[in-house]
Amino acid sequence: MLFMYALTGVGLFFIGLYTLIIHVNLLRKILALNIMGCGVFLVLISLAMRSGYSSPDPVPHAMVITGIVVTVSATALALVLMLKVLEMTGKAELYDEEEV
Amino acid sequence: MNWDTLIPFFVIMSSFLPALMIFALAEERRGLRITLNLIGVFVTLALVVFMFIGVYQGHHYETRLSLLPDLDMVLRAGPLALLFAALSSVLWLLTTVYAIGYLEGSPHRSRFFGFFSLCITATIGVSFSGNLITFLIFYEMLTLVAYPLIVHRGTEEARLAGQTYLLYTIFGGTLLLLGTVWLYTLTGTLEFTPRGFIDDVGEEHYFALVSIFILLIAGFGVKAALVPLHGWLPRAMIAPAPVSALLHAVAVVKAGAFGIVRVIYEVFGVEKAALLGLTQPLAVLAAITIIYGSVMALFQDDLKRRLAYSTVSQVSYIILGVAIVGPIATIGGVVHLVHQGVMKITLFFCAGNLAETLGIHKISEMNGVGRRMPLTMTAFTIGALGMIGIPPIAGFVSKWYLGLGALEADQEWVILILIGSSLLNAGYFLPILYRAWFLPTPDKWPDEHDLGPNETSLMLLIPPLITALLALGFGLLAASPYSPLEWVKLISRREFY
Amino acid sequence: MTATPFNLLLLTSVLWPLFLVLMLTFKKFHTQLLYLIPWTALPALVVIAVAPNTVTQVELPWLLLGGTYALDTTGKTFMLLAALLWSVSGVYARSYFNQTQKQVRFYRYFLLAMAGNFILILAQDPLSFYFGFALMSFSSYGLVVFKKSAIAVRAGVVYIALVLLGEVMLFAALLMATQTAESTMFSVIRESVIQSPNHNVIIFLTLIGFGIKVGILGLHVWLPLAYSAAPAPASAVLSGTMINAGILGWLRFLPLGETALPDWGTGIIILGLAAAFYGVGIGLTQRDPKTILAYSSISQMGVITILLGLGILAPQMWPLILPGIAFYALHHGLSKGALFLGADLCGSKQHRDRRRIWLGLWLPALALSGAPLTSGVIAKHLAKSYALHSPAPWETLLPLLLSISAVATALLMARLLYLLRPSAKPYGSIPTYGLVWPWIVLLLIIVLTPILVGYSFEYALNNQLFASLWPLLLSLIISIAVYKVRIFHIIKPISAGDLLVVFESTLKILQNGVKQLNSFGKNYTTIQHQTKARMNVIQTAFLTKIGQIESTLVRWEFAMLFMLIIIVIVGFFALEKIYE
Amino acid sequence: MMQFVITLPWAILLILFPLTGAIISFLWPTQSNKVGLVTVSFVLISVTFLAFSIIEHGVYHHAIGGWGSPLGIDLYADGLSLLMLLMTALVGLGVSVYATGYFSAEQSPRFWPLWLFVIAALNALFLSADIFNYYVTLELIGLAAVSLTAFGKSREAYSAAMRYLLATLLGSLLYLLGVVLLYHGFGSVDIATLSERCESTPILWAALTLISAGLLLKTALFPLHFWLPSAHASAPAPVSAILSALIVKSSFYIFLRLWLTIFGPLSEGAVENMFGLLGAIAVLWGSFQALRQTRLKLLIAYSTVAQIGYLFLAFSLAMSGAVVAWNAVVYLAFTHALAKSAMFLVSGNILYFGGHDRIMNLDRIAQHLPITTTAFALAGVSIIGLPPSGGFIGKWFLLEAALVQEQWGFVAILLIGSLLTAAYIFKVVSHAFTQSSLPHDSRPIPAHMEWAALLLAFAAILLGFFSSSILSVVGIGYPFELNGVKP
Amino acid sequence: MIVDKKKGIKRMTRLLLIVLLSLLAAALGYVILTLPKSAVNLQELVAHNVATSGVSNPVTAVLLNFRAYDTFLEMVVLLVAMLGVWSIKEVPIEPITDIRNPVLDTLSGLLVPFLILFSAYLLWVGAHAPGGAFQAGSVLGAALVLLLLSGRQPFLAFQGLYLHFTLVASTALFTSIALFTLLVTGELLKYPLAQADTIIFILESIATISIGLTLALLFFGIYAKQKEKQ
Repeated sequence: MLFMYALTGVGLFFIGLYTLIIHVNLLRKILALNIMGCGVFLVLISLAMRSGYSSPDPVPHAMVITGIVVTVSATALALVLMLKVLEMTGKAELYDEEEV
Repeated sequence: MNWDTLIPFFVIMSSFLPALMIFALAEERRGLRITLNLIGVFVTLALVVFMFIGVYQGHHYETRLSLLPDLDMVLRAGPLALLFAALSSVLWLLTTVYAIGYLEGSPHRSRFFGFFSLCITATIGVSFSGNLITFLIFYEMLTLVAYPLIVHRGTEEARLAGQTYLLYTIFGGTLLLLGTVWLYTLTGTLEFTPRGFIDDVGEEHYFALVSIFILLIAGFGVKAALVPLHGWLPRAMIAPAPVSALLHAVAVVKAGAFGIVRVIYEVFGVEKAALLGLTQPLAVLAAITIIYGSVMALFQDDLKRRLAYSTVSQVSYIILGVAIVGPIATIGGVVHLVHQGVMKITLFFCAGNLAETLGIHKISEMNGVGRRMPLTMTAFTIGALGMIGIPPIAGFVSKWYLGLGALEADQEWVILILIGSSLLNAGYFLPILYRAWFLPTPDKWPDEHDLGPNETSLMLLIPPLITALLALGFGLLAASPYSPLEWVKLISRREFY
Repeated sequence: MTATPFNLLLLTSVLWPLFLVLMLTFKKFHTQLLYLIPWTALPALVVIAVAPNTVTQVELPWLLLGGTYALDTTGKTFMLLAALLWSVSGVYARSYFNQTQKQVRFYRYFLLAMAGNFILILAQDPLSFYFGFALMSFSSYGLVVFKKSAIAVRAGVVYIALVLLGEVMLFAALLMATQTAESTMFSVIRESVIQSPNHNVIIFLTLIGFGIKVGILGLHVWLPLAYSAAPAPASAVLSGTMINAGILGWLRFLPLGETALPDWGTGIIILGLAAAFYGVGIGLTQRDPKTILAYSSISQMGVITILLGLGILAPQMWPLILPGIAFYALHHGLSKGALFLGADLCGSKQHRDRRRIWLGLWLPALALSGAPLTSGVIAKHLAKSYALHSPAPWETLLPLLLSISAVATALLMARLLYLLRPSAKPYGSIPTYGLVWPWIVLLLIIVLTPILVGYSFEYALNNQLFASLWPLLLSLIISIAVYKVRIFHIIKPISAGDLLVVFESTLKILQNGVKQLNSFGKNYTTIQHQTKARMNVIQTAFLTKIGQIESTLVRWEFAMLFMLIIIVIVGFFALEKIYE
Repeated sequence: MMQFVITLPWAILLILFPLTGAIISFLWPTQSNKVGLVTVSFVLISVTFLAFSIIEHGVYHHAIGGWGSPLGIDLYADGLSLLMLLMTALVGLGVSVYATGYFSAEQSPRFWPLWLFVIAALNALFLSADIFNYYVTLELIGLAAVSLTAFGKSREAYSAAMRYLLATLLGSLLYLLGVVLLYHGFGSVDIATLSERCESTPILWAALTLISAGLLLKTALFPLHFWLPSAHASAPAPVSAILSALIVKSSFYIFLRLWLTIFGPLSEGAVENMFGLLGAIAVLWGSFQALRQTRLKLLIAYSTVAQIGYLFLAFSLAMSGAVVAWNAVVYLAFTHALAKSAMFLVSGNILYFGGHDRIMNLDRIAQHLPITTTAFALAGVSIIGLPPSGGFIGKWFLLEAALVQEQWGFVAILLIGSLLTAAYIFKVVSHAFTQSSLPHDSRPIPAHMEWAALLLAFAAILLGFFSSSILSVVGIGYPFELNGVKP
Repeated sequence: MIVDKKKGIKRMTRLLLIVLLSLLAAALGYVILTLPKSAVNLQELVAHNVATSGVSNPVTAVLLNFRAYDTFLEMVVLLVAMLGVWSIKEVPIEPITDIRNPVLDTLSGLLVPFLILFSAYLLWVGAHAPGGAFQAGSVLGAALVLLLLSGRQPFLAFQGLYLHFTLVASTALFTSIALFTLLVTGELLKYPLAQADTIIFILESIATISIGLTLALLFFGIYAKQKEKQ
């Protein structure tokens, strides 16, 4: 039971990864990254419960908060970039070498 | 403060610093450039002479700089080193004068002279190298700084020639590096020592040693233009005459030959090398190169290409000399380092004169040129006859010692090689002489320039005359003290046997 | 070296011509020099005149690989001959050529050859000898091709080719000899050659190497061409003294008077005999006087070769034979020189001049054919005397053969005189004063030679007369007969340089071979180009291919796939790490 | 006096200076150039003093907030970190000098804050001894790098930046997950503590896998180099220099650290060998690709791919026992940073001057920029590994290691690699000598832009002469003794 | 045809991918399950030191004291992202007037003051209970975003330098504190015990503002772009 959340986190992580790999649309990729992030945070924070005490280990919490902020800023940057790419190429996709 | 530990370093610097300054100069600062150049030359020369005397009196000049944690950069002025250094610096002086005359008014002169001086720095460095890694460093440096000179003309053809050159030399350099490092992993030292430093390498490393030897020889063989590694040399003839003269007659190719001498005598030690059964194949290879080069030369109509193939053939005399295990043959080989140098540079100078004065590049255009440019062609004749090995010109002395050495080492077959190559040399030189001296002059030369009252400008005329005289003198006075021959005998006594 | 005045003189005599050559490079001195140059050989003459009887050696350890020079007895004779001929032809040449330019060019090679000749005569060590020999041989190429006619060029090619051949052979021989002797002194080498394991090779190479100069049978082909092609003064020295350089070479190198080498001896004698007759045989068919003279030289050298063979056959006789050979060489050289110059003087239209010259020509001709009271008879007598003491079967054979060869020579001379008879059409140059008087001098010398060597009439009258006369008479008869029969109009002259045809055909084959090689080379280069092109194609193909691969590699999903694979692999390793 | 100066906390200032500089330059856009230059020079000075203090007093160690690990975060600097800091400072200075000339008046106020933050982050990273802190710095670097890449303002630039961002974010996430596992497995994020506590458990190996994957992705080891060429080639020259020279190294540094301290001691070589293999392939592949390119910047970018391969090659050799290979790692990393930044600056010059970087028509330009051309040639010499240069020293050690271990495959790779390198370098250089006329459109270059490139390249050459002293400094704190880091 | 083939390949890869990923997921899950029930972690250490940290909420203690350095750098990350966005596209700071809808208007009119108040509360409570700068900051950001959406232009009031100052405020403050502590205590970010709580509070409040502002601006940047596209 204790590990349920962690395992869910793992699941999220890999689902996100799958989306990240398969889906062409950049918005989806970005969201996928967010999902993966969530997965990681879930693992991080849920495992903090494994302690003899009533309250969880605070350090992971702090880490998670940091992580969230980082992810948020990264997402923002990613979105702007995506929009720029969309504006330039007409479609929000990574265009590959062969098109160069 | 002991000066003896600094002088070798100074010699290097004495051509290196001028080079840097020259690069910085603007194109039109002709006077200053020449001054710098000559200062460099004379300082180098003076220092070399100084050390010559010093070494003769038993001084010991050595500079050590830490390079790798347990490998130093060593510059040591032994007799052998000085021989090569002296040769290079003297010929450098002449060639500089020549080049100044030759490149009068052509573009990129600062670049040219800068790299030219760098080449000498590298060559001097090669000659003074006290261990294999130092040698390697300067050798590679030479490879690189010679490149701009080869492509100096800037034509597409030149560029391709340069590519070929690099293809060969870089490849050789790589082999060399591999061999060196490998050797280092076995011995833990790379210091050139008389009679070699691989004695304490166990028998189980036989294969490794052989491979190393092959790698090193192949690495040096590229520059020494050992067949089949010679392909770059004829194509490099696209370079301006002074370059062909100094680099492809003396500095570059000799660096290779010099390296082979070092490897055989001061890395492996000639006895050890012979024991490993490595010298005989090398001798055979050298012989093949000698014949091959001469045969190829027969078919060239382009004068410089013919000379280039002749170089291919002649340089292998040196290798043959050291590969025939025996003191006398060694003397013959090593002294040929000098003799071939002066003779071949003479020939290249003359070829340059013809090209520069009359626009003659092909042998078929040389009819009666002897009457138009008697002095140049006299110099040429001396050089050519020397190459054939006619006494009393220097070439004969080398051949004589090679022959004696071969007999001493019970390798009669070498005599046949010598004879054959002499005949072939005659085969491709005498027709030139015949054209030059005995055929009527055409009514108009391909592209004649007026270069002053004499047959050509003095700056172009004097160097070949001097070198021709040297070629003559080295032969005629071979037995006199301070002659190259005697010096080489001293080297052989002190370092080889 | 011991700097006695004589030694200094010795050196000057050698250096003098070289110095003059050097001076010739400066145009402004030409006129003055041209007065000086004809007399270049004089110092040498002086040297001989003042030479002490004790041989002093001049050691020049710094020269080449250490040189030793001396004027020994043998050397003296050769030096005398050389000095005389060089001077005479030197003077002759001065007025032979009309313009200064020609003179300068001629003298340039002339002097160099002279210097070489002197050096090799004085040399006491093989290297110096070799040096002199080379110098002489190569510079006389200039004399051979001087006229630049097609014939001259052809002659030049043949000449230089053979010279080179000789040079390299001698080089090899020298090496081996020196190596065994461990010394560069003729005396030592002569003794120790036998010890060398390959002394046969050495002897062979020496024979051939110098044989080319001497023109032994088979290698004689260049003589007729060269002699007839070269200008008269050149031919004079070529045939007179340079040819003797070969002889001298033999004398210096071969182990004469050391040990008997029967096989070699016999071989050489036979070779000599063959040359002696062959030369005359071909010579008789010729119509060009100079060619005839060349062939006569061949046969004369044959005779000398015979004597040499004797020396090898019977070492004990050598001390006797050596001076004989020397004298023979001297005699032949002088007469041949005179004949060449004389033959050249028959260019005038006036019958009177022609007759004078013609009469003059009789002297050397007679001398050569060994008429009484001439140097010839002495030479022939000496030769015979050796022959008589030679081991069987030669002691019976040789004298006879020698006499026959004398007849043959006489016939050849007759043929020559016939061709140059006053009524024949002019040949050579018009006899001007400057040309004639040196010739006269030479004739005088020829006349005097017998007296100089203390040869007296009564001696001649006593026992030599008939012996020396009958060949002449015989030949006289034959020639008259032949003259009557006019057989010579039937006989076609064999092309000068007879065997050369063979050589040249082989040369042709060689040239074809070279052509083949050349064409092959061309093919080879084309093949190279093709392969290069092919390589380029492959290269570009390869690069584009990897380009395509790369463009897939960098596709996002592929990259991701790779990443996962890496993860799997690493994970796998980890797994086995945990459960090992 | 000197003693006092040395005892100042230079390491911390290394982080605070650039931060302050960044803030100021952001608030004072008009003077951003000056502010930037001053800051960077301060950084260089601090590094120098830090070097002095480390040489004198051994490794530097600072417990932030006085808490100390494992509760707090530690700063730690041994020889290796010092070298990396030095590298950053040197390249940083060169690039900054260059940038003052390169960027337009409206671009530079945006460039400087980001760039200074990057420096701060790099210093922080090299000084840190805490794997979570690594994560933060990595992200910081990553975001800044991506924004800088987007400075290219071209369609290629943006999509390259996008690709780069995705890759780097993914990498960080993988890394973070690994960190998470380590923390929960062993209860600390402090390297030293971990290196004591870690034993071979599934957690450790899972973490190893994830962390390695993430870092390889960020370091662009073949076949994970998909994002690198486009990003490095389409970014503006100074940025490309930063990316190639420093940022790639940062993730490699972490990788190195973690393997040296945590994973290495427990691993048995199989994994390292695989990395070595990938490195070998990278060498060949990158070189071939470089050879293929027709545009200079792409060529240089692919050359980076190959050079990274060398790093991993050396890494695997070193892990399998050939200690000299560590010297190779250090030297290759350092010289590559200098040489490669020089090359990118050169390419910038050429673009700036001639408006294109097509190798075929390079002659037009190279003829007129002797200094720039020299810079490229010198950098090339070092990249090829020709003597005398830092690259040569690196190659030497590498070859020695390979030979000692009789890894003939690697030996072959090394030789072929350097031949290929020579091929593509001289493919460019050879055009410097062919004659050609000046193109119509060319705009003069400020001298300091040319000199910046030249000096960097020259530094790369110069490194060849001081190897023994440099290596002795790097040895401080025994970074390369597995399990050797003891903060 | 080719398209189909491509599709086929795609399907294959997808399949392969799914297999791979699930395999990895399983492995990772297994690994996590191997974790011991009771962990070695820093909890005790934190609990032990929280008293001297200046706050009673352990999370905040970790964030702003024990691992304040991380937080410091993370503020920088936020700022860098901001800069990045700007460097890619400078946001035109002007009121967006086209979308005016009354519902949103009134809602925002009601919500925004409340949100601001709430964020202030979060900030304050963070010292001893869950909450803190980031939470507060995000709420504040939300408020600003709401304003934006409702077409009000909160930044017209202060632009340029002010704006920039506010953006970097937290980072600048952190830096100066860092320097300050370095000078005073000789160690980075070691607060003097007495002032610890105040320092942390100041830090948090400033952080809240700049976080909020930054988040809003990030959104605004993206949003503004979206507007352009339409």
